[in-house]
Parts: sequence; structure tokens; C-alpha cells
Amino acid sequence: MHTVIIGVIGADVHAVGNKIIEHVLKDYGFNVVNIGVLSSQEDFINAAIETDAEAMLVSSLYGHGEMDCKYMRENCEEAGLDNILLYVGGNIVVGKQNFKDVEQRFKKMGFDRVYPPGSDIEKACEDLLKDLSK
Amino acid sequence: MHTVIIGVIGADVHAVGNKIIEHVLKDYGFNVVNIGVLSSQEDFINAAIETDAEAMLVSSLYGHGEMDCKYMRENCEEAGLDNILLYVGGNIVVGKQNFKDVEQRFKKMGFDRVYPPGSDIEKACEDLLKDLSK
Amino acid sequence: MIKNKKMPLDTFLSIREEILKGWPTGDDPALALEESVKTLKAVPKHKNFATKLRRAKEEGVTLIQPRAGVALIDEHIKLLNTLHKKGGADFLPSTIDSYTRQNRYANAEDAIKQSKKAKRSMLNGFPAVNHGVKGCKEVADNVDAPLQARHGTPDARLLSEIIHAAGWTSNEGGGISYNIPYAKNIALEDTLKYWQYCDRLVGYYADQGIEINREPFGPLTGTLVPPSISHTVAIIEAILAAEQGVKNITVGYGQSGNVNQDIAALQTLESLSNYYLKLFGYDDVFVTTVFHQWMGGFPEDEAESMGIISMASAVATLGGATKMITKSSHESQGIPTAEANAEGLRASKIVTRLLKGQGFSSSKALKAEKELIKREVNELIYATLNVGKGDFAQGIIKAFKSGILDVPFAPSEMNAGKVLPARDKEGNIRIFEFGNLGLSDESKAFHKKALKERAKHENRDVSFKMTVDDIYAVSRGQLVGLPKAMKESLL
Amino acid sequence: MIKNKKMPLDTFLSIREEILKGWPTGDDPALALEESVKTLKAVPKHKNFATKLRRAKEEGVTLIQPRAGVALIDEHIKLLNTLHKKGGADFLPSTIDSYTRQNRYANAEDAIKQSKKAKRSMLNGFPAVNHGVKGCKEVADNVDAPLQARHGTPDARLLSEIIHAAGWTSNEGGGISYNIPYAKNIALEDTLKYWQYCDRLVGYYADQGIEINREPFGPLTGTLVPPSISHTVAIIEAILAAEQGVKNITVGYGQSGNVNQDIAALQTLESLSNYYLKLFGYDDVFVTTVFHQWMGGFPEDEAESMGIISMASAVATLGGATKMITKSSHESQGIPTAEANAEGLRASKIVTRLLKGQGFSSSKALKAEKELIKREVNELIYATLNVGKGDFAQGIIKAFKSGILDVPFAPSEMNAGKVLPARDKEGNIRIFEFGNLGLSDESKAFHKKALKERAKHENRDVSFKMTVDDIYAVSRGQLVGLPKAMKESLL
Ligand code: B12
Ligand code: B12
Repeated sequence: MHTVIIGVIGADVHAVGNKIIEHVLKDYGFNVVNIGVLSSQEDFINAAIETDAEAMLVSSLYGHGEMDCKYMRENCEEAGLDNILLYVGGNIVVGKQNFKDVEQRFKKMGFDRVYPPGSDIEKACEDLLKDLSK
Repeated sequence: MHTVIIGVIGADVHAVGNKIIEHVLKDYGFNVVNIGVLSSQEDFINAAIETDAEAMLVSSLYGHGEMDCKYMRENCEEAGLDNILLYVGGNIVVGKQNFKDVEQRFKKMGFDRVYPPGSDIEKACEDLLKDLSK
Repeated sequence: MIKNKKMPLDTFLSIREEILKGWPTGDDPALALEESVKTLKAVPKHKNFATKLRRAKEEGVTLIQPRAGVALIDEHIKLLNTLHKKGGADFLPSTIDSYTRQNRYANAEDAIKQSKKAKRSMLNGFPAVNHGVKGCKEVADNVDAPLQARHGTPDARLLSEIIHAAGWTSNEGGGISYNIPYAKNIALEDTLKYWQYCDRLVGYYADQGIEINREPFGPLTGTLVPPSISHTVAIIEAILAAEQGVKNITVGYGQSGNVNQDIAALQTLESLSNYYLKLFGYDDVFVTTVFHQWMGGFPEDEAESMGIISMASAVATLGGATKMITKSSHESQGIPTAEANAEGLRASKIVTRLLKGQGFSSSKALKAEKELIKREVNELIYATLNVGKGDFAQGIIKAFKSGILDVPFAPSEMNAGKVLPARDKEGNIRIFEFGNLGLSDESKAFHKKALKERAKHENRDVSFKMTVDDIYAVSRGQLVGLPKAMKESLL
Repeated sequence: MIKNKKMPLDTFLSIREEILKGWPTGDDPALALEESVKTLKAVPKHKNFATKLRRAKEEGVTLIQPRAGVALIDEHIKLLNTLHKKGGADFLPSTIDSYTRQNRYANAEDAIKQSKKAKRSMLNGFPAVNHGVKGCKEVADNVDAPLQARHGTPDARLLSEIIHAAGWTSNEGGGISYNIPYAKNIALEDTLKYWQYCDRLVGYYADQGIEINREPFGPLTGTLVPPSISHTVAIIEAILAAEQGVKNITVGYGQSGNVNQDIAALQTLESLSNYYLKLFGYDDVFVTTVFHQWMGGFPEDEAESMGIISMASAVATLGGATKMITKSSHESQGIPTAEANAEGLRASKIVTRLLKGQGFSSSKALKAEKELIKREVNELIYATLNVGKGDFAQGIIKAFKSGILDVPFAPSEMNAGKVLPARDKEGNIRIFEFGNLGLSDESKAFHKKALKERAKHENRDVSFKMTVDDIYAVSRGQLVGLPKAMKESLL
């Protein structure tokens, strides 16, 4: 069973998607560790270390995602999480922006996959299974 | 008292604006000859000759205005209506088009004034008084 | 002398011969009735208008249909597919151009040529007669939803022959509703005959086991028409159609803007149509209703237009309309682009879906408005039947002549044009000048009282000025056209 | 131990001293109460939120307000003026950014700098504390409509001081509504105290003859919250505010999507608030209602979003809300551009104007839903008062702890999170899992029955799966989240 960390980063309190993501991931057979809303990068990293997780699904809905996710890859590596998968999704930037640009920016920041607003979480589960079997 | 011809040109049956135009022009003190909907260029010209009118206010709502108004200036001149004022208004072309372009096209066709969709008819009355006092 | 009597088959067939000579495209083997029956029988169920309406009624949903039509076949097909696939249109239209509506096929031919040259449609609709059965069938074959001709053609006999032979399973219009708002000096006697023919054609197909939908044009001039007047016309046209053998009829109504009046109108339109059809012996007619989103002048602003469209969708759905004709954000400007039209459809559709099945519970106010409409329609129908000495066709001719029936703002000289409507304080459409309208004194008194109340509230007289204010009102963001002084007091 | 008791002036003043030290901008002579009183007294009438609400209520109109806020002052002013002048917003907001909401002013400062560099707002709102009285007053001076802070700040004491001292005449929030949906582990005991302070500040100004509006945040999580739960919170927050001397309160409610339930909710929200305020001795509080356009997930499509917005406007107006918070076509994507926001306003406004004064006549169904809501609110309020041994502040703390009050989908650990809602067949929001919610067995039985009916109709069990379907439903163009099999049968 794969362990994945989910949570909502930063000062973000959007809880609904987070609860549903937990529900769906569990249905898919993942061992889900949900650190909930208002979680810092540190919270994510600590949870991943503690539970030996293989992936983090970072949600950001409220628009500050770009700032909250800065150096997240570097901070993971520093903490010894060398090969952990990093996904991010939600409404990760302020306003309606061209998604290709946004994706680029987050990929540069070291995220493995970036999802546009309202993405199907089932699709992400499939991606996760694929990426984890590599 | 200035006599003006009003009517709706071509195969156009939009009657509401026409009735209101009559009402407002009369309020402004014009002698209004309303030839109504479904009027041909000939109907306009005949009415103008018969009543010795100084202006024609051509309405076209249904989109075929460009075709219906072709050679109207030439036809007026041919009939001896040398200096008659020609105004056109309504929804004079098919679809939402840049009004500046549309105005140009109709001015080239010899119309003195061209009005965009939903124009205030009071405004046209003021224009008319101005133009007629020249 | 025209009567509301089913046209004998041989009469129909002999007129038919003449009709098909009206334009070269009438001379097409596909117009042989054996052929057209085959074509129509081959139309798959989901593309049959009548069948889809039956299903919609069963499921209690409100389906949507735009207006759309351009000069050239390929462009028209592309347009319809955009509306179906990107807009979610349930029913597809082919709005016919205004030359064809006036049977000016030569003008239409010119415009087709000019459109090809100019690479944009110089016509405000699809010239179905010029394109003939072949062209119309090409359209039908290349879209995946039921097709209807929507026009405004006083004499649509050739048009109707062509579209049905091409597999289009619905036709809008009627001898009154495609004359009074759409013509200047064509006799009702003539248009009633023309439309008896169109209906008889549908009746003929019905005898062959083919169900085709017919839709009287409900909104008439779209301009402050009181529901009792448009209902009366719709119901009588339904009766005239039923007499010719039409079995599937959609009666229509254009939004007034007052929610209570609109819902009362929709509900009574359906119940009264069913009632009168049965009363006059047409037992097996399947009736549905169509609600037209605001038919008067639209505001220039696109967002405001979207607001009106969506609000109308709420009313149609709560009122239980089976079909709704949509508008677009371009309405005040001109024929919409495919994209704008599709946007109007999508905004409309989500509202019909969210409100599906919610209904609108009866209240005192609703009951009162329904009673009012019923009483007035009864009065108008009986007055018409009375001057017709028991015959609706004759009744229509005489009622319009004497102003017993009278449609506000109609261009037709057959219409008395005496009736003047205005809104009451709540925005209900009422009447203050009746001419000879066939209403009882009791009914008239109600209207007068309602408008006096408004006038008092606005501190002015009931007059044509008020009507003019009301005509402009919606396009200026109000329902009741207020005098200037009162507008300023609005926050 | 916190009690619902007016804070003595000296306590207030001594806390105030501490609060103003929370960030350098607190040290501003404009924050001296003599100064702020002067500033507030100089606000012209048409820019006073409370006064404009009173006028709107008198005239029976529904006024509109968007959400909006960006990092930098000039940009923010430009944005607000666009919304006012191009959108026709009657009330202006300043949505506060999320760092400020969490009192992370240092983060906000960073983001202001980054925004200046990046030339686009890196913040999701206006950082009012960082901009201080000076910045906030600059905003107030450069717009021509009443201003309100809209946020979600558990501890908004410094924020409230700054905005009021800058002449902003309304503040959104409350000790429950800005905790349970907006925080994770802040004690209710604390947020109630913080908001007693904010209310006491408004009460202080009231004593100086300055009327400031306060607005509990009605929609809570915006996600399938049954009206009885959000009403209870709104009413109790109104009572807590009134105790501190607030005289002008706007209670709020987020659209459910079922028109009957929404109108019942709006009407009972107003009547119950007035009833309970009077019952508990607050006789001179002026109450208005605010309706929030759909607060759950929006569809991606912009036209569909416009449809929802406009439909919501019809409901708000027919239901008699005095204010409506609007959304935009960008809702599902991100904070809207000024243009998109203004479009949402215009679509909303025309609907409120067209339907102005029409009302929604009472029906059996409406009465039944109103009775239901009233009964449930009564049960929840008395259950709360009961565990609080007659004190609402204590009652709230204990009711949330034990789940007697429980808000679906709230992030706060102070919330039991046991209640699970779902829609009944008509789309009304009901409950199937109650946890310890303080409803009577009779009330619960009603909910269970309604949801069983739906489950039967859909041939499945009532379960969390159903709730999830309902959460997604609107964004997918439905109100009731149907199982896949049933979706296909939709025409
Ligand atoms: C009501 C209406 C109808 C009614 C008309 C009833 C009747 N017999 O009068 C009905 C339903 C019958 C109808 C039919 C059709 N209509 Co129509 N109709 C409208 C609508 C909604 C309102 C028109 C109206 O009465 N406005 C109120 C009056 C007071 O304003 P007005 O007509 O604009 O006139 C004022 C000003 O424009 C100005 N003005 C007018 N003429 C002139 C001239 C001068 C010189 C000046 C200074 C000013 C001026 O002053 C007037 C008074 O204030 C408009 C769209 C809109 N505006 O929202 C479409 C519209 C005009 N119709 C349109 C079309 C295409 C048709 C149809 C061809 C097809 C159809 N949709 O069914 C048929 C036409 C049939 C035919 N042969 O003509 C299109 C025209 C498209 C274009 N130009 O690109 C429009 C714009 C709708 C659209 N966007 O598609 N229609
Ligand atoms: C409900 C809601 C709220 C509620 C939240 C209640 C709660 N505590 O949960 C309330 C009213 C409290 C709220 C507050 C705010 N909100 Co809000 N909110 C929404 C809304 C309408 C719906 C969100 C939702 O629940 N959707 C339903 C769930 C199921 O979908 P979801 O959250 O999108 O998550 C799904 C997918 O995105 C995806 N997903 C999510 N994360 C991830 C991660 C990965 C790796 C993957 C693969 C997939 C994935 O899977 C999820 C499950 O399907 C959205 C707009 C919208 N979407 O329509 C705005 C929205 C998210 N909010 C917004 C904002 C700005 C705020 C506020 C800052 C300001 C305000 N408007 O008051 C505050 C934030 C306070 C804070 N500190 O966080 C903005 C964000 C703007 C931006 N990014 O540019 C939005 C987009 C609205 C807008 N257009 O302005 N909000």
C-alpha cells in the first residue's frame, strides 16, 4: 500500500476538496495521511518523514499557492526526501491565468504534476499509480 | 413646418420603432408622413415627391439594410430629389459589426447620417433641425 | 368562403401541383409524396421533433432551442452543429431569411450569390426554398437533433413542402401569427388558407403514420402583448391545425417580465389549449408549451442581456414550459455569432437543469392571475366564435376586422391597432385602450383600475407616453417604464 | 469565563491599547478615538453603509455588492471604481487577503513588495492592516460608495480598528462565522472574545451617534449548509453583536439552489432575527438580510456561471433580500478581473431591477418550508441556550463542543464535523447524519424521510457518496447530484 500525504498549504482554509480527495484516494487503496488545511511546508515534510510517504498531494485553493510552494522541492531534499513525488492542484495562482504558463512555473519549482482548477481527482489517482510504478 | 418621410425599408416588418418615431417627430413639430413597414425605395421616393419632403428617415431593423438601401441616393436624384436629407438607422446590417465601418459604408452610399442600433430618436430630431437650418 | 373544415385530399393535391411550380426547386422527384414519406419515415427517433417533445414532457424537463440561420448550406450546417454541440441546443432551428418569407426567391438568389462573394451572410436567415429539398436534406443529414423551420412567412406552402420532404419534423407559424405581426396588407382569408394547406400537409403525413410538430408563433409582435390576446390566437391556431389533422402542437408565449403573470400564462396556455381542443372535438392532440425569452427590445450591454436570458430560463422552468426559445447577448445589436448564440444557450440550459422539477407552488396571486387570463381568453374565444357564427376561420377574419381581436403594435392593416397596453405597478401587462376588443366590461374595469393605480403612484396620466416608456423600459434596465422624476429616486 | 455581556468601557479601552501595538500601523494619531469619531462623522450619508441599507429597505430594493481586493492601494481604488461605475455596485467591499486574516502581517508585507515588483497582485485581497488608516482612508476618499471589510479573520481587532478609523462603515464577520469555516484550531472562547471587541468598538461609535453596519458571515462553508444551521449561527451572532451595542445588522444566507427553500430561508432569516433580538431585549436593532449567490463550486464555463449568477439574482429579489453578494464568470478559475467582476454585477443588477417589487406570493410549499426552518432554528437556539445555562456565549462554546451545533465541511477542530447533508429530490438541502445536532426526533425524522425518498428514486443508499455527488453537482450543471446511470437518461 502506497502512503501519500495530502493537505492544503499555507493560510488556506478550503476544506471541502481536501475531504473529498481523502475519500477518493482511500477508495483507490492508498494509505492516506491527511494533514488538513492551514498546513505549512514543514507540516507536509514532517508527515512524509514520519510515515515514509511516497508522494505529496498539495492543495492550494486561495490564490497564494505560488508563494506558499516556493522552495518546496529544495526543502524536501534538504529534509532527506529525495525522490518523493510532488503534485499540486486547486486554484494555485491568483486569478484566471493561462494554465500552460502556470504549469511551467510550478514544474520549474520542482513539482512533478500540476493540475488546473476543478481537476478530476480520479485522473490524479491514475497518474499517481502510473508514476509510482515507474 | 418641415415635412419628413419615415418608413421601414425592404421586406422588413419591424413596426414598433416606426410607430414611436412617428410619435416623437410629431412631438417635435415635424409634419410626418409615415409610409410604414415593407416599403420600397420607390415608396419612399414617391411619398417625398408627393409631399415635397425635406428628409427621409429610413429604418431598417432586420439585417438586409445594406442591400435594400443600395443606390438609394442615385435613385432619389434620378427622381429629381436633389438635396433631400437621407438618414438611416436601426439594425442596418447583419450581425454585430464595428459601427465605424458600417457608418462609412452607408455614408459612401450617400446617407447624410447613420445611426447605430437603439439610437435615441430625440438625438436624431436635434440633428434634423440642425441640418435643415443649414 | 373559408371555413374551419378539413381540406379534402383531392383539393389539397391539386393545389399542391400549383404550389410546387412556384420556384424551380419545387420540381424535384424528392417532392413526390411517396418519396417524402420515405424520407420522413427514415428520420431516426431522436431527430424527430414531435417524439422528442413527447419525451421531454414525460420527463418534465424544459428543452432549449435557439434562432439561427445563414445564407449558405455549409455555413448553416456548421452553425447548427456549434449550437448543438457547444451550446447544448436540444432542438435545432433554421430561421428563414426575410426575402423567402415574402416569397421573393429571386432576391434571395441574388443574396446567396452576394454572400458567396462577400464571404459573409448577406441574408438574415436560411433561404430554404432556394436551396430546395436537396439542400435542406443535406442540413438534416448533417446535424444530430430535430430540425424546425422558423420564419414568419404568410404564404409558406412551398417552404413547408420542401422542408418536410427534406425530413424536417417541425414547422412554426399559422394563418394569424404569421400574418398580423409579419405582413402589411395580406388578407387573413388568404393566410388562413395558406396555413390550412401547411397543416393539411402535416395531416397527410400523420395519416401515413408520421408525426410532425406544428408551432403557432406565440409572441406575435413581442411587444407588450397581454397574455389573453396571444393565448386566444395560439389556441385558435391550434384548433385550425388540429382540424387539418395535426396531432402534435406546441403553443407559445413570450415572456412578459412579471414572474407571476408569466407562470400563470404558461400554465393557462397549456390547460386552456387542451380544454378547447377537447371541447371542439380534437381528442388526440398532444400539446406542449414553448416559452420565448424576452421578445422586446434588449439592452445594449451583453452582461445585462445574459441576466435577462438566464432569468427568463428560471421562469420557463418553474412554469413548466416544455421548450424555450433562447436569445443571446448580441440581441440588441444584430444576429448573433455562433459563439454568442451558444453562450446564450449554455446560460439558459444550466438554469433549466438546476431548477428542473422544482415547480412553482400555487399561491393566491397565481390563482388570481390564472383566473383572469382564463376569463379573458374565454371571452375572446367566444366573441370570435360568435362573429364567425360558429366557425373559427370566419370568426378570425371578422374579429380582426372589427377589432374584437387586436394585437398591439402589429404592422398589418388587417389589425385594428386600437389596443394600447401598459404595465401595472407590479409589471403585469394590462390594457388601457381597448378599441373594440372582445372583453367584458368587468374585465376591462380590472385593467383600468390596475393602470390607474400605477398612474397615481407615478403621479401622471395613463397615456401612450406610458406605453412608450414601457417599450423602452427593459432595454434600459427596468420593467415598468418610470417617468424621469421617479428614475432618479431609484437607489 | 466569557459571557454574553457588554464589555465595560474601561476593559475595552485597556485591551485597545494592547491591540494597537500589534503592528506599526496601529501607532497612528488617526486611531485616537476623538480622531476616528471625527473621521466617521465626516463620512457623507450616501457613503454610510448603515444609512444606505436603511434606505434600501424602505424602498424595497435589492442592492448588490461584489467581492474584490488587491494588494496595492492605487490598484485597489481603480478596481473599486470600476466595480462601482462600470458594474453598478451599490456597496463596495474590500476583501482582505489571507495572510492578514491569519494576522501574518509580515507575510503580507513581503507580498506587497513582491506585488510591486511583479506588477500583479500576489495577494488574494487588500492587506488593510499593513496599509494602515492612511491607506484605508485613501481608499475611502477615492470611491463614492459605502465601504465594508470582508474577510474571514478570527482575530480582526486591529483590522477593525483601522478600517473604522478610516471611515469604512461596515465590517463582516463574527466569533463563530469567522472561526468555524476559517480556522483550524482557534478556540471559540477566543474568537468570541475577539468579536465582542469588534462589536464593542461599533457600540462605542454608536454611543457617539455614528451608525456602523455589522454583518455576520451567513454562508459559513458555503457547502450544503442547511438553512436552520446557518440561521442559528447568524441569529446568535446578531444577538452577541447587539449586546455590545451594535444597532445595524445584516444577517446572511447562501443560496441553496432550491427556489422555495431559498425564499423560505430569506424570509425566516429576517423574521426570526427580529423575533429573537426583541425576545432577548434588543429592541432597537435594525435588521436587513444579505443573499449570497451560489457559494459552492462553480462550473468552469463562463456562460453557465452567468446563468447561475442571474438566476440567483432572481431568487434574492423575489425573496426580498436587501443586499446580494455577487459572483462572476471567473468564479471556478480564480479571483476575477475587474471586467469579469463588473459583468457579474451588471447581469445581477438588471435582474434585481426587473423583478423589483414583484415579491413571491405565499404558497403551501413555502409555508411548509418556513415552518420547518422556524421549528429547527427554535430547537437549535434553545438547545444552545440550554447548554449555555442561559448564556449564548457559553452556549456556543458548549454546543459546538458537543456537536449540538455542527457545520458541514468546516475545517475547524472546534466543530464536531459529524453532520452530513444531502439534497432531497427537489434539491432542498437536508441532513442524513446528525451526529449530536440539537434537533428534535420529529425534525430528524422529516429529513430522513425526504432523503430516503430520493434514495429510492435513485435506487441507491443514502450515503457520503450522495453528498459528494451533490457537492460536485452544480459545477456539473445539476442541482441534485445524480448517479451516473440516471444522468444518461437526462435528455
Ligand atoms: C420585437 C422584434 C421583432 C418582432 C417585430 C414585431 C413587429 N412587427 O414590429 C418580431 C418577433 C415579429 C420580429 C421578427 C423578426 N426579427 Co426581430 N426583433 C425584435 C427586437 C427584439 C426588438 C425590436 C423593437 O421593437 N425594439 C423597440 C423599438 C422601439 O426600437 P427599434 O426597433 O430599435 O427602433 C428604435 C431605434 O433603433 C431608432 N431607429 C430605428 N430606425 C431608425 C431610423 C433612423 C433614421 C433613426 C435616427 C433612428 C432609428 O429609433 C427607434 C425608436 O426608438 C429586435 C432586437 C432588439 N432591438 O432587442 C429584433 C431584431 C431587430 N429582429 C431581428 C430579426 C433577424 C428578425 C427576423 C428576420 C427573424 C426572427 N428573429 O424571427 C424577423 C423579421 C421579419 C421581417 N420580415 O422583418 C434582428 C435583426 C438582425 C440584424 N440586423 O442583424 C434583431 C436585431 C434581433 C437579433 N439580434 O437577431 N422581430
Ligand atoms: C466554498 C469556497 C469557499 C468557502 C470555503 C469553506 C471551507 N472552509 O472549505 C469559504 C466561503 C469559507 C471561502 C473562503 C475564501 N475563499 Co473561497 N471558494 C470557495 C469555492 C466557491 C468552492 C471551493 C470548493 O469547495 N469546491 C468544491 C471542491 C470539491 O473542489 P475544489 O476545492 O476545487 O477541489 C477539487 C479540485 O480542485 C481538485 N484538487 C484540489 N486540490 C488538489 C490537489 C491535487 C494535487 C490534485 C490532483 C487535485 C486537487 O480536487 C478536489 C476534489 O475534487 C471556490 C470557487 C469555485 N471552485 O467555484 C472559491 C475560491 C477557491 N475561493 C477563493 C478565495 C479568494 C477565498 C478567500 C480568500 C476570499 C473570499 N472569497 O472570501 C477566502 C479564503 C480564506 C482562506 N484563508 O483560505 C478564490 C481563490 C482565488 C484564486 N485562486 O485566484 C476562489 C477560486 C473563488 C474566486 N474565483 O475568487 N471559499
